[in-house]
Amino acid sequence: MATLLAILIGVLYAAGVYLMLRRSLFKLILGLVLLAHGANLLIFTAGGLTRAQPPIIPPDATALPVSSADPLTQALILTAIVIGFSVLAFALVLFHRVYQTSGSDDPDELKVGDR
Amino acid sequence: MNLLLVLPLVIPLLTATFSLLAWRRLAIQRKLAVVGTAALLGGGVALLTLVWTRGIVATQLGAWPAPFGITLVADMFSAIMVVLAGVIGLAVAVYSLASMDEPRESFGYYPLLQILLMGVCGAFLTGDFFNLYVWFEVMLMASFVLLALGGEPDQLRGAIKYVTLNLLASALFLAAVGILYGVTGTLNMADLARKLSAVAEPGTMTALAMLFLMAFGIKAAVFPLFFWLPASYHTPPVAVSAVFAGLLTKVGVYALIRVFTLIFVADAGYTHTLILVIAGLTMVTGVLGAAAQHEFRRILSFHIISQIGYMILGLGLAGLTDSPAISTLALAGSVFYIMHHIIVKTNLFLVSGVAQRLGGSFELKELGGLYRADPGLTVLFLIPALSLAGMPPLSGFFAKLSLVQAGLGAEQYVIVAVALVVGLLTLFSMTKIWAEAFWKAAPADSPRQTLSAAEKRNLLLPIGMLAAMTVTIGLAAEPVFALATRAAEQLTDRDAYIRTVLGEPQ
Amino acid sequence: MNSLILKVATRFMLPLLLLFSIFLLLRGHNQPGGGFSGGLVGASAFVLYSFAFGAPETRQALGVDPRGLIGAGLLVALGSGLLAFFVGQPFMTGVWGQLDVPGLGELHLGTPLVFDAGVYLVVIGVTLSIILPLVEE
Amino acid sequence: MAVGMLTAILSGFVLAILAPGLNRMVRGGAGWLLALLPLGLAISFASHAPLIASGNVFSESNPWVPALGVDLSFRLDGLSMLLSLLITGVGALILVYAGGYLAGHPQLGRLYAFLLMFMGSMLGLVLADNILLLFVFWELTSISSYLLIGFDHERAAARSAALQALLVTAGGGLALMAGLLLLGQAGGSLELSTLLLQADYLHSHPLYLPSLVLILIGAFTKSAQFPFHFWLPSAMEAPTPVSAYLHSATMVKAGIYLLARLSPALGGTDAWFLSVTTVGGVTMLLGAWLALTQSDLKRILAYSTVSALGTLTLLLGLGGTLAVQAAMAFLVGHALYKGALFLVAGTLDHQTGSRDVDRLSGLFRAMPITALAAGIAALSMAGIAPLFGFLSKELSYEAALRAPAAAWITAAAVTANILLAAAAFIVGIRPFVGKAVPTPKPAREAPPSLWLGSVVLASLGAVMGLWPALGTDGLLSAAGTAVLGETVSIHLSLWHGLTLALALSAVTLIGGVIVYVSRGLLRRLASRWESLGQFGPARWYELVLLGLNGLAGGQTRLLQSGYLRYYLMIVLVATVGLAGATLATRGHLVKPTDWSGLHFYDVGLVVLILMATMGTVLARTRLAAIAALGVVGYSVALVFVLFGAPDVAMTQFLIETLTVILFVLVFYHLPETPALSSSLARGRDAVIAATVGVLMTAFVLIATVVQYQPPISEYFAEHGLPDAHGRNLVNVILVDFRGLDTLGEITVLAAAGIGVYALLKLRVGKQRGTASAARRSELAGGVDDASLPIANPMRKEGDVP
Repeated sequence: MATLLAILIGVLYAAGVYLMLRRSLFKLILGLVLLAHGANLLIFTAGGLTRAQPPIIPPDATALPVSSADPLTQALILTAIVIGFSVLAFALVLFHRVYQTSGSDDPDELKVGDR
Repeated sequence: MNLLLVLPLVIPLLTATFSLLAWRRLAIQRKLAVVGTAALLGGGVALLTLVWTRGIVATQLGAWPAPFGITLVADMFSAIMVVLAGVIGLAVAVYSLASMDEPRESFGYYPLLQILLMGVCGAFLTGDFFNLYVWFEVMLMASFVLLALGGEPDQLRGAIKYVTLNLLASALFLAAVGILYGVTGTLNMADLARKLSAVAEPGTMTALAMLFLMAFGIKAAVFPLFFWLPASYHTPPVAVSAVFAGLLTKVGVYALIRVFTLIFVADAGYTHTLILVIAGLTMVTGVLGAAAQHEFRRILSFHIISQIGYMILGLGLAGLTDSPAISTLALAGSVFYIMHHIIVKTNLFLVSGVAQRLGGSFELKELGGLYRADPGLTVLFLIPALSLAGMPPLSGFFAKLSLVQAGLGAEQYVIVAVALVVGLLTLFSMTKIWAEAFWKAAPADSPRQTLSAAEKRNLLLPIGMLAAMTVTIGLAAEPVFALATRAAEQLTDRDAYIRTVLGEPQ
Repeated sequence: MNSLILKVATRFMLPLLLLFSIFLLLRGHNQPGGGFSGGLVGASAFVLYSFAFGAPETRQALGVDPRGLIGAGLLVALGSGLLAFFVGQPFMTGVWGQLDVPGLGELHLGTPLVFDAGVYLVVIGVTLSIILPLVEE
Repeated sequence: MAVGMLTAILSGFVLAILAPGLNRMVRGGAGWLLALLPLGLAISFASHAPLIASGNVFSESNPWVPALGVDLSFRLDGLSMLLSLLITGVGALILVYAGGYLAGHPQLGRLYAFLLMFMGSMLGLVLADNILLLFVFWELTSISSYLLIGFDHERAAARSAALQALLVTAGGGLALMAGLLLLGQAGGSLELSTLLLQADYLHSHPLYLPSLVLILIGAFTKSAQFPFHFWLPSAMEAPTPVSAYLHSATMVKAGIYLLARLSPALGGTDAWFLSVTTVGGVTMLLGAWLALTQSDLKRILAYSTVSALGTLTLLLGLGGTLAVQAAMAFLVGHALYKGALFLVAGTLDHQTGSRDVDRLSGLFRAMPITALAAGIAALSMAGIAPLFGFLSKELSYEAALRAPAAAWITAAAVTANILLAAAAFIVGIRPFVGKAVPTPKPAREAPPSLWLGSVVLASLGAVMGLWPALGTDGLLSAAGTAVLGETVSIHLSLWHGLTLALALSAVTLIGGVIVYVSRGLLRRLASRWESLGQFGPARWYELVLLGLNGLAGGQTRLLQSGYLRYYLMIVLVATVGLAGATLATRGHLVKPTDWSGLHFYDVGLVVLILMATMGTVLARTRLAAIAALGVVGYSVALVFVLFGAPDVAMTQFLIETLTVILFVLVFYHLPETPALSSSLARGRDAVIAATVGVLMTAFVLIATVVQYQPPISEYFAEHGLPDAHGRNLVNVILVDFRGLDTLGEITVLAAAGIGVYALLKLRVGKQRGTASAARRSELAGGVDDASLPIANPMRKEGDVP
């Protein structure tokens, strides 16, 4: 499964990058979201996959059974998800405002002002 | 001791929280901003003193032993950076009192500034890789908002590029951390350093190091990853530009130096050569970019890039010499350069704001006559400008001198030549601003404005303070360089860092 | 979105969802849940409400300013971390106490739970200060 | 020394800071007052001259930045003494002169300040024993020169001349810095007193040649040697006191000083001899020729100064006792007569309104004192006995005659001196004789402040020529000793007998008169060659600047193009290139092996995500894309469910829902936009995207296979319940083990919340309205739901109603 997920992560990154390179702010954001999914899955996969047993200590035990999933990667992903959401929300509204201001979805229209 | 390590995070967060709670009471927010940044500075100085006397200090948050919890570590380098964050925070907070417009103030400017400072300090102090990612995001999010705050079209255009490229950097960073954890099973930097030293064939890890190099390189605005910086830094209000210019890219540089002195050192011949090449290209492209500009803040923005090159030049040199003395000198040069640069560059942005107030524009074409009109501002510009160009006896001279000495010592003559020529071109850019904005007669139709006494105080006080620091760092370069040298010694002594964080190996 | 069904349903859903969110928060330390998911569920209750009744009504139902929630949440979270200093421990060290509740047995209460409550508040505050202005647009 | 050298130097800087204030307080007379400092210093130096002359050397040292080898160590020997006397003595005269020359100028105070700052720097330069300290002062003289040349700052010509001088000298300065550091590295010390003692060792060091070349570049730029000479005539944009002081008597001598100073360590090799004499000789001839082609008094003087500097360089290149003696004598003689002539030129300009030699004539009657000073100085410059200029020229002829390739060098020297003699007549004699012609301002004798300097300098030239034993001999001997590194004694005398040198002097004089008489012819000749100027170094400078601007502009247009997608593309290509190349060449690629344990629903889920991803990419409408994206998000959450991450899954579900809501809220109303990229661009982007994907896949595979150590999370499994009192370890980590992450994370959330709110509500500078109105509504209503029209109030005062 890890291999399959590795390929999936690659596809998510590729799709995200491809969308970011399009001449559309909307697609740019879509791309960012896909990148975020890719990154989350990447941490998840790289940290080691364990099927089924969540990292919750059963009522009758005092320590986590050995077969459980790695709680640390999950905590990291949770943090990354929430941070990603904050960033995404801001980016969405920013792009929205840019659209309102420039009346265009094309990032090429924003090139003035760089030099 | 625990307290001192935590204060640089707690103080800004507390200030930000109270400012949030005092959302509609601007008078309180303003006072809080000054008091909070002053306290941050005080805390930073106390921390620096502690590290100076006691060596590297660390605290395990939540009392969980490293590497399991999160460790905050302060060596001289981090402590110096925290102090600088305090200095810049305070200067910009005071400057904002007179320069920030009320709408922005009423929409969270002050709490965001504090959050930015918190993120910056967190990045300097953390000893944990994922935590570093979090602080990067804190800093980044605050900077996104500050950059776009006000929603002027220019700001929005700049913000899009800034946000997109920085998010790409974050995605790279996050992926790299994830992979690193997958491979090593740890996130603590000291633990990573120890585990990676035991790896026999470092090649794969070098490839991973490249991801970090790129992720931090984007934040540090090195060639060819700097585009977001000139696209955005001239768009927000000056106070925001100034704090960005002083601190943000330096966090990237800090991370590069930290990672490539502590963790990825096994393949230095390869990685540090690369860093050296990047340093040279960064210096050259940045300064050429500046030469093509005719707007005050854009010139300054491109110069940031160029000077980032100098900062990582020391890092590159340090890895390419067999002599510990030269390695230390090179890193000390980098640290000293960062100290010098943060103060000088922030100050120049602050000056640009006053020039804009007086002359009504940032365009050099539309400015003029400041030499005649305002001798005080003239001096306050000349000091940081000449320092930036590396003129003795100001801070920039000694910064450049140390790097050049290290470069000659390491027999990297090409990069030394580049550094020197770029220094000349920097001087060229500064004289451009000088000749146009100060010497040239003011254009006939330019609006002449004067400053009220309160504005004068709040605008010129921080500028004067920073200028005084520039002069002091130059004239009293020895004690300041001693700080940098101690920082460099600690950076080269990885074992001390690892021992402090993890304790003695059992 | 002016459907009557939505409005009626929402009126019922709001307290239920809020209760559920607090439940998630409280049990989070031992079962799936916690400040994030709790906060998100709580926020979605109000988001749903705003779809049905519009933003101003929602603000009224909320009773406090969302930004106030953010500030309060940060303060709670930070305060829970700072508490450790008073018992001479490093920042964010958990301080735990036991509470004997008749019928439930011993309850462990500690600053990490308070911290989670801070997270909960921030999440609600932020989500609402993002969504509500957008709903108004 | 009674007064420490450091104190002497610093006093200049301190007075510089005080000067503008002093000038405001003492209207008109500040120059006289300020001159007391350099005068006092000059007297103090002079009082030590006998000791120096008898072979003593003073030194003092204080640490400054020992970590970088920069120390405040100073050394006063014959050479430093000679220059210190020039700097302070001429400095005093110049301050007085400046007060008269720019009387009533609004920025006279700043001129004083810059002049004093320069004086301090120059003094430091010649007294420094530490070569980096020397460099510090070297740069400071460049900066002062820049500020002084641009004194008349509202004229573009002054600004560009200042910039030209700065770029050339500071550029040379950088070479000098590198050269000095290399020299220090080779010699193992940064103190001159140590370095000068190890000539043989240095000459055989591999770093000798590079450091020599770099140091020479520094010296040549500063002392206006070909091909860097062009900045000096341009620098005549400076007010005349500045030209006289910096660009004739002192600063341009810094390069000469450096050559002299370092000649015991660096001189005496073929490389030194060839490069220094050649450059000096060419400069000498070129300067002398160009001087004659000018009609502006100051430019004539400037080119003749270039020529004189060439002569000095030539002599130092020759080396040996005679040449060094000649150089020292010439250095002093030139400073005296050239300083005087510059001041005369300024006085003429000030009193008549013109400094064009063709428009000045017969002024003797109106300005007798100035005329007298001018005449004496001019005769000294022309090398006529018994003036000091004669002595120094005689010496240089002697030196030339004994040099290797004597014929060439002597011929060159005689030619240059003939031209210079003619130039001296043009400047110092021509304006005062003949018929008086009307000038832009009616000519009147100048006030004392404007003739004092020239009179003092000219008479010094006469006195020292007539009675060299008065102290000149001793001083020059001491200077020569310092330059040669071995004791020499110089005895100047007017009469050496009937020597070849005397004959050459006579030839020079006669030639000079002939050239003077036929100057019109020469000028016509020169004007025909004027077009050659466009191939000269001044043109190179322009071309370099133009090229630089072109390069800068082109590079910036290319890199900072403004197109976000190109930025992204460059960043991505750089990343993939660097990481990919490193991985391929240095790392170990991992083959996908782990296909075990696949369930059909795993595959199904992955295929679902893949299809939804493709759907997101290819969707034709916004809503379709958002829907597809939602599917991706929810299915990713399912992956988390499958692999034991209920908390992550739950959060992902909730966040995904919010994300979709946000997308719909933001984009629902916006019209669809067409796809804009060409198919070529799409193909290119697809390739880039694919390589990024492959790279990430490779890294993940590595991470799944390579495991150096067991992960730290085992610790949490054990300590979660007993020590952290929680069973849900993910939550325990979030709020306890790694609570700081979470604290940072909610801070990010908070910032995002404020940010979104501000973005939607705050529009500075968009709509017109009043800020106070906006603030009132904000205060009164206390609610955020009213969309606030907010203008852009630049000032915050007065907006509270």
